[in-house]
Amino acid sequence: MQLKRPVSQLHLGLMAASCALLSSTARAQTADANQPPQIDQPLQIDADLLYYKENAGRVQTIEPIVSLKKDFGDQRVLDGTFTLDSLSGATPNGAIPAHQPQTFASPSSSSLTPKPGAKTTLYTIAPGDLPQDPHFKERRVAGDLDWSQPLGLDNTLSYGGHLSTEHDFDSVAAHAGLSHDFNEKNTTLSAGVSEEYDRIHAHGGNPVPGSDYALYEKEPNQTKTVAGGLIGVTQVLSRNWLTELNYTYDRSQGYLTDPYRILSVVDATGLVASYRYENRPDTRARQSLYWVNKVALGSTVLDLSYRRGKDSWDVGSDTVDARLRIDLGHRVYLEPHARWYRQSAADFYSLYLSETGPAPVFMSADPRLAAFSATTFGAKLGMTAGRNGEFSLRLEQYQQRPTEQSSSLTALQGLNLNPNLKATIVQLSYHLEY
Amino acid sequence: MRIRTVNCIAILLGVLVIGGCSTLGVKPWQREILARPQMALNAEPIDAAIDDHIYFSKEAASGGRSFGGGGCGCN
Amino acid sequence: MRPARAAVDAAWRPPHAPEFEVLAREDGIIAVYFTAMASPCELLLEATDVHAAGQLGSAAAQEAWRIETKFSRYRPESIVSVINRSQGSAVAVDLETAALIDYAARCHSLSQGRFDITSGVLRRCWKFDGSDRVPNPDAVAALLPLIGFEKVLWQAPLITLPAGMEIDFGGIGKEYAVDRVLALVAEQFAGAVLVNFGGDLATNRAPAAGPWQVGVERPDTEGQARLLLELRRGGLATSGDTHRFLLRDGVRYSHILDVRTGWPVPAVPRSVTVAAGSCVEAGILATFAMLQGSAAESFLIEQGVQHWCLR
Amino acid sequence: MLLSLLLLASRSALAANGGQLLDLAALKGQVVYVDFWASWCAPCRESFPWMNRMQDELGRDGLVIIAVNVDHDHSDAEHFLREHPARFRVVFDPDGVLPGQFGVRGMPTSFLIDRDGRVQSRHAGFRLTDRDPLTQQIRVLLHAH
Repeated sequence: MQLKRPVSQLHLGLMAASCALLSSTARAQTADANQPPQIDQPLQIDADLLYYKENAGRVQTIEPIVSLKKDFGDQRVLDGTFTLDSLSGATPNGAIPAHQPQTFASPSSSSLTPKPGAKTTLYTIAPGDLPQDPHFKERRVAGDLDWSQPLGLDNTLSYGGHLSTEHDFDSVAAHAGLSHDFNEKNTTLSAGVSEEYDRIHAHGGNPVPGSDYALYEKEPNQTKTVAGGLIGVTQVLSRNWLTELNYTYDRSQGYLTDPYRILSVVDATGLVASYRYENRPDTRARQSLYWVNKVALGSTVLDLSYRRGKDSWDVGSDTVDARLRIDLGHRVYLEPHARWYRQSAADFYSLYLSETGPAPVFMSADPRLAAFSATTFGAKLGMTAGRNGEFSLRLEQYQQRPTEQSSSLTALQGLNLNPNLKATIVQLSYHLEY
Repeated sequence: MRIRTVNCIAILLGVLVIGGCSTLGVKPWQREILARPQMALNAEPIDAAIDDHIYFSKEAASGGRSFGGGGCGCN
Repeated sequence: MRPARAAVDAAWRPPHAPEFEVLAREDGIIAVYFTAMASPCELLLEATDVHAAGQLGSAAAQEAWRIETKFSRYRPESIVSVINRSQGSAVAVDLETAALIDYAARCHSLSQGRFDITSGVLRRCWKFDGSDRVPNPDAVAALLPLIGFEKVLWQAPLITLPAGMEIDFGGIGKEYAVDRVLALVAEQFAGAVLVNFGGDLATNRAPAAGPWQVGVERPDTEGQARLLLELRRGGLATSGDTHRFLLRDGVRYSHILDVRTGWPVPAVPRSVTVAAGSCVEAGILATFAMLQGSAAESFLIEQGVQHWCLR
Repeated sequence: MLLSLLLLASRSALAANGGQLLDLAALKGQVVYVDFWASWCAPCRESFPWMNRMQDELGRDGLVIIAVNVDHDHSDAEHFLREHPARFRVVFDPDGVLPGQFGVRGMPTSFLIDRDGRVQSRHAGFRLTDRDPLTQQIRVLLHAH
């Protein structure tokens, strides 16, 4: 009755099918059956390293950033960021180049001329060079914590805080915002307020604004506050086009002067006669209108924004920023980035002060307040790493071109008073989702 | 000048809101492209924060995207 | 011949149908009895620790009941019921269900369409209760459009059944449960294990004292004369119509139906028992043999499997 | 009242669409939970385990869960279902016929229909804290007869 014969094709097929059933379900069992599927509430970890380097031995920064984002379900999200920022290099002190050597004291010096028992660090600038403090060193530690949650069906509440500390500067800030969705979530109205409180305690003390550099007059610690507000509309325009328009207003009050900036005071021929500490108004109101578009063109996403800024110091600015995220296959993307910026000068900005004219109340030679245009070009290359990771590298080049770089005064001929600034930005990022 | 700017903003916002209510937008079930992470307005928050920080320390204008940059001496 | 130290009675019935019972037998085997899938179930363990055996038995029963709950067509919450109520829409199934459907699809094609998990709708006409109520041929013919796995759209994880059609895992489910339970217990227990669900059984190996002795009920004598088989490893399954047939004008109508006609396959054996690598494999071979009718024996010989065919 | 009208509207529209997508009339006598979902919707992910549990626990009492997928691209839905298996019926409506008729205003939205075919409630969104109240509503409807 029992016969041993070669196994038939059919039997082989049935054997294979049975084996497939029993082995596949052995795996399925562990993954599926009894335990209820876990709700995924991923933890997102971002680790970034920023390297920023300016040309001509100026500032360079190495900045590690770690960010954690935890989704507690139901769109309740906690987001924390920790930043460590180490700056070093030379930073312009505001004085203009001259055909003679110029000598300055580092801000931490207790006087301009060496005195017994007092620490004085001097630096001398060669003729034709931009005066820069070569001993500039700073370390900043900053932390941000943000919480976001729905409030009812159509509202989102978010609030958060920011703390940052440096040797000469402490800042604490808080913000809160509410957004409301309507029109089937095609339109979102947002509003928010923020408040920032800063304490400035410059190395060697805060100079008395506008005072003669030679007198080396210092004041105790100073403070400033910034209060701001935002309203915005986000609108879905089509299946692949999202737009947002934000209006922000903020008002700074208090010590807005840069404690490390001075101005050259020149005579009628352009020879440097003395230096003065800068002095800025103690209020500044800024407003900006920001318009951003996200447009999907197939798998490519365009991010195009324009910002118009204006402030009570008469600085007007325009910014156009464009990014194109291009998927190169399933795992790699390339994101070219271009940015164009221009600003007009603050009404109290000047490259230098003239001995002959009436002395202004407010004055600054801070290149940040000059008229200039700037461009950024770069790209980011990202690729998935493992199942839930992404690795990316961003390389960018920033260049600032001041409008006013020379003077007609005879002693200043042939000098570039406010040279171009070039900076390289390298950012390495790793993103992981649990 | 400032008043004119503010007026312009108010008109623009108004147009968007009113326009939004009537015709613009998509049905709730047509949001698959908008739901892609790359389409989020803050798709790359850390890149944005880094940019804000760099430009805050080099330019007079800042912020706009959300609240103005700040919180650093940035000289 | 050795004494039947590790005897298994495939026709075993619990004396008073206990839900769950652990018994240390004199032959060094601990037996766990429970009921699942409308069958008496037993788990035999070559073990001495009654407590540990009880825990294994409990895990085995849980697994059997899980599979029953998940795949029984009689339970409205089962995935099979969800699929059968889907009225033409797609149902997304989990990996385990997908594996079973894959298996059924494979068997359907290997049997050239004779094995078909959509044939269950024929039960609406055919009630195999031993009576002589043979259905009206028109009623049977009316059901034929609802049969045919080729009409099912199966694209894992989505199954789409045309409205009115049904599937069931009869002829697969119990055998699958036997192999699953054996795998589950053998994972946690080093000794010999035998799982027996109402006559469909599987073992990982023979006890030290010798192979399992399996008694198979002979259909015509019902529990009187038994076939005594030895089993060392693998599965054993029986397909038969002991209690499920119709008798009219001296013609015996078997419950093995031909999906192409809707009528019983003529001249099927009373029972086919097959030994194979697993209970699932043994079960499908026995079912395929029954579908062959008069050619059952030659079919089994051709497959080269150990079998016992009773007519 | 308003909701009942919506359901009637959806039925007539369904008839016009061949009634192939969802035949609620055939489900009379059962409590039906119709859930509109999409693969890209985050709360939808959280609703699937709960709907599986409801089908497992309350299916025998007469609960039928029908998840209407509105993904334009069918493969997106399949990908989602591989990650989040469903043990309940899934209807595919890539053209958005059903959500249009039901008046769905956000993802996900669910409708609870009693044994007489009347829409008893609509629920927008899905949060973990919604699970217990929804379960309770379903139980009440199941035992209403």
